[in-house]
Amino acid sequence: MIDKFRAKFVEESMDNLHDLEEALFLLEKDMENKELIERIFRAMHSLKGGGAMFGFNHLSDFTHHLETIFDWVRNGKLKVSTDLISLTFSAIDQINFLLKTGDLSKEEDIQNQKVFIQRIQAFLTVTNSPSDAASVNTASDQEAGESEEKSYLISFIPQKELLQNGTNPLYLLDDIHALGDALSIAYTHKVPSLEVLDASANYCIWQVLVSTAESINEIKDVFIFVEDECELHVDLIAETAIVGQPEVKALVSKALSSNILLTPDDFKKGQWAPKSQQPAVRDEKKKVAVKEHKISSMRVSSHKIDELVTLVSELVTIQAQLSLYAENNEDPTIVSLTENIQKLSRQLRENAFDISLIPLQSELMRFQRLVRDLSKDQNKDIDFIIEGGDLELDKNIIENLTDPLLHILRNSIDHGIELPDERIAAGKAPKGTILFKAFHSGANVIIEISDDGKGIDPEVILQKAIHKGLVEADVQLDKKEILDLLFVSGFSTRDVVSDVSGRGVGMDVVRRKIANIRGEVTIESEKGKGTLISIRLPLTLSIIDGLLVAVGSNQYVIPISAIDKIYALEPSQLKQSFNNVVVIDSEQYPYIDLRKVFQEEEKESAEVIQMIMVKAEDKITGVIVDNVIGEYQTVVKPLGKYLKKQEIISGASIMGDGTIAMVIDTSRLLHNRKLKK
Amino acid sequence: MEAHDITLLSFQIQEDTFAVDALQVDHILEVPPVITSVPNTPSFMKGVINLHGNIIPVVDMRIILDKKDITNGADTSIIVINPTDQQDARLGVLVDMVKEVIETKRELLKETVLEGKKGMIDTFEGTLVLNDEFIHVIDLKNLTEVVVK
Amino acid sequence: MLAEIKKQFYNDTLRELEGINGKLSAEELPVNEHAVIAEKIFTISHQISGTGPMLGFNSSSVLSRKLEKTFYHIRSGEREITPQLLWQTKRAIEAIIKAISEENSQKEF
Amino acid sequence: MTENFNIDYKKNNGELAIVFSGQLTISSIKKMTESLKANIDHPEKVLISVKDVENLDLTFVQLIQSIKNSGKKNGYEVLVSMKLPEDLSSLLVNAGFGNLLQTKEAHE
Repeated sequence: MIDKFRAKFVEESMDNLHDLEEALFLLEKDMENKELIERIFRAMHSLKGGGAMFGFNHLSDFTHHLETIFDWVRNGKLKVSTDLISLTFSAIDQINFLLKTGDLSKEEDIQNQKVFIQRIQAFLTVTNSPSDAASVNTASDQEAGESEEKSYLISFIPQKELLQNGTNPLYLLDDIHALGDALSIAYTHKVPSLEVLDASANYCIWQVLVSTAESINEIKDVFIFVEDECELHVDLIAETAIVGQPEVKALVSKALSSNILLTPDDFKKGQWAPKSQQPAVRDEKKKVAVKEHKISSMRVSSHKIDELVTLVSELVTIQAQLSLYAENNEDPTIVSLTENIQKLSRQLRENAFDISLIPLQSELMRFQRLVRDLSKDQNKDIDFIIEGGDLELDKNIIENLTDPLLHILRNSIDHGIELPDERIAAGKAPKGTILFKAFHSGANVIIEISDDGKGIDPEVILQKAIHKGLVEADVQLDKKEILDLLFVSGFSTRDVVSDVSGRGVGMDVVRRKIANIRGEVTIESEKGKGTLISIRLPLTLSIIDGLLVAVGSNQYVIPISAIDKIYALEPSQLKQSFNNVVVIDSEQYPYIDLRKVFQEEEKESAEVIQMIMVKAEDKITGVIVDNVIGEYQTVVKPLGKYLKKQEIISGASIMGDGTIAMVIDTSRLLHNRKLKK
Repeated sequence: MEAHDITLLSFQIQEDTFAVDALQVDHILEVPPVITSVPNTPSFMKGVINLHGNIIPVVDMRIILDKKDITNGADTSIIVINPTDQQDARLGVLVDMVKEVIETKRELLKETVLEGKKGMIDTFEGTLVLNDEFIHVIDLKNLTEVVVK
Repeated sequence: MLAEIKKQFYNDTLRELEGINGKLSAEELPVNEHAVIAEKIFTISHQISGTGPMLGFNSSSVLSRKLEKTFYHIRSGEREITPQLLWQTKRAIEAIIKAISEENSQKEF
Repeated sequence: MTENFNIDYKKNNGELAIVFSGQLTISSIKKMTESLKANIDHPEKVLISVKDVENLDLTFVQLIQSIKNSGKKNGYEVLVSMKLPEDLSSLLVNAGFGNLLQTKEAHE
């Protein structure tokens, strides 16, 4: 049971961390923003509290120190600095670690945390002169108490029946005074004369001014058991403690003598908090928005969504079987029913896939974080612009996309954007720009990462490739082909693998990972001007429009998105070909015979040869199949872990009649062919 | 309830009897008319089948155990095992005949001493002697490792 | 017979209420006890508002209905326990104790 | 049944002195009200003093206020002096009835 709560706590805290990071980013741009500071303080506060409650003692201890820091900040004892923001960023990493690990057991971890806490504490001492460091704490606490106080006007208008059933309103008013400095105004003008007095009825109305650090809810809770018997308003009237100030006293006595209740507006003109109304109103609105948000969306485990998508996929498969049966039986009732089911299942499918889409936004924070940290480390000044962050993608795609994207960004910062001096010397603005852009393009999503850095010199790449023996010294390559060499396994533009982008992953891995999610990467670059890396992705992984073809005794699906054209060739055209290159419409195309790739027996002379022109990595290659059966929209199923090594096949589809067709990964197919050559 | 009770599913491969942990068996299937072959795979990988909309690879246990003269008969079956309880870890194992479910105790398993080569299988969990018959209990972890290799 | 049941109800309820009141009087109730006490308060207030009117405890049942409602929301997670809420709960329970005692003695006369 | 509150009336030249003590709460407020209705009979001045109080609640505060309001209506002055234990007087101040206590200071 408690484990369940713990898990929930961790999950929610992870969300909070996300929020926290966002707030930090914003704070970095606007270091005086009180609202953000408060948000960060609150986040630390709830991590501390929750941590203690759910047995994350080290987390609780750790966040306690951060909470103190931000308590100082919000009370003006400490100024937000870049250092402080950096420290907090790394603290977020530590919190993340603590949430994942729970309490630390390794001596090393415990030591690390100790050191970290000392770093945090250093902030509290460095900024204050050492002589009064000891007294600072208590003094600041006191001041903190005062400055975080806000003032409220409580209007408590009970019904006559209030006093029945044992309620004693005097206690409630007394309880308000326990929250902070308070001043009660009792309006007794409604008490009738003795002759008509109903002695056990309530005739009084109260207004209470209170300056307290407690929340509005805490105040409302005082009246929780009388809420049915009264009208209650609690309004924020000032961001500071105002009870006791002469202006307030004047207002109160005026109200008492006139028997006219005070309104929040009466306090607007006060000198104590000229701007207090604005934030208060905004706060309320925000709360409302949050509440609405809670109702309009809910958290569902990704497991359940996977399950839903699987079930829907199965339904689509079964529905295809049904359609086949209906076609064969020619029963009009069944045919029309089948059509309806087909319509419904298509809608259901679209719906289910829509649910499994999540906005790219969820990962962007990590990117921002990376750009920020790296540019700081390398003394580079970079403007990171994100466009289209609200674009939605299949969650499996997003999961697999993060690492490659991080790597590309690292490259941009590490190798692309120059130091400010270099940029000025090159006639550019000292501040570099990295643009992250995501947008739809047909059934695909395109993500582009471009920078205005120094670009890639094709000559350097070529020399490097020759040096490494990746290409022949006398090879003739155009610029595009040279840039493509970056994706060849084992290529790196720097001899010393930097700490930054050289974390074991090169562009070859990027391309492979993107290919795993049926995406494609291309690179363009202009020396001295910048680099553009473009990633083309399918919208979803689990369904594709495919061309069903036969090779040997098996059926295969080739994704339509990869197909350029289909040709029916005379066998003689192939006979004239040389080195697996065929000439069609006076263009030369390399080609692959799937029979050979799949080690099927040589086919006896066919009358026509079906050649499917497949494009991958901007090249077109012919693929020879036995037969083209037709277009199908199919659900792609994984082959499971035992067939992982089967690179050319990316999955399988179940056809309407229950048979299985294998889905060909065209970019792998072409890639493998290149290697063999 | 005693902790050492085990349940085994025994099956026949030619003259030998083997068994697997019954708790890791998902289904027992007749051999479907078509097992879709997957190109460029080892000979023991018979292909994939469609089990309730999921793709399950099927291996021929007889080839893995290096048997000769393999024929499919009316009793040939596929035992679908799921050693890790994950969807993508299910594996169909083609055997000559499924025999019975045996309730026994782990203590009764003896160290397997097999004369001659047993194909690609390196280790067995043990051997149970039941009515003068040797039942070799297959180590599914080892089996899946062989298949992934 | 009814008097007997009433007496039983009064004694049980009072003991229960005073037990809770004692807990709530503690300087600060540990957070991990919140769920337990919330459950207790809900149960007892549910009992009073359900059985009370039948046995003539009218005033106390009105009060306990408020507690019941509030703690129903707390149990279902719609409302949080705050120190102030516990404090007002204590006030309410004291009022119930007072009311139920008065109602009990009234009937004896 | 003995009452747990006490009200004393003393008339002196149209000046009515009323002394309250004991349990001045809702449970006996009706009886107090009846008693007052019967005993306040066109006085020129009413002096209320409250002392030896065991307990006091809003109903009593309202009762005092009601006498004051009656006075306004019927043309007699009402002066109140209260001698309360500290917890009760702070309760009254916190509930906004400090004026009832202040009258006492002004008066004495």
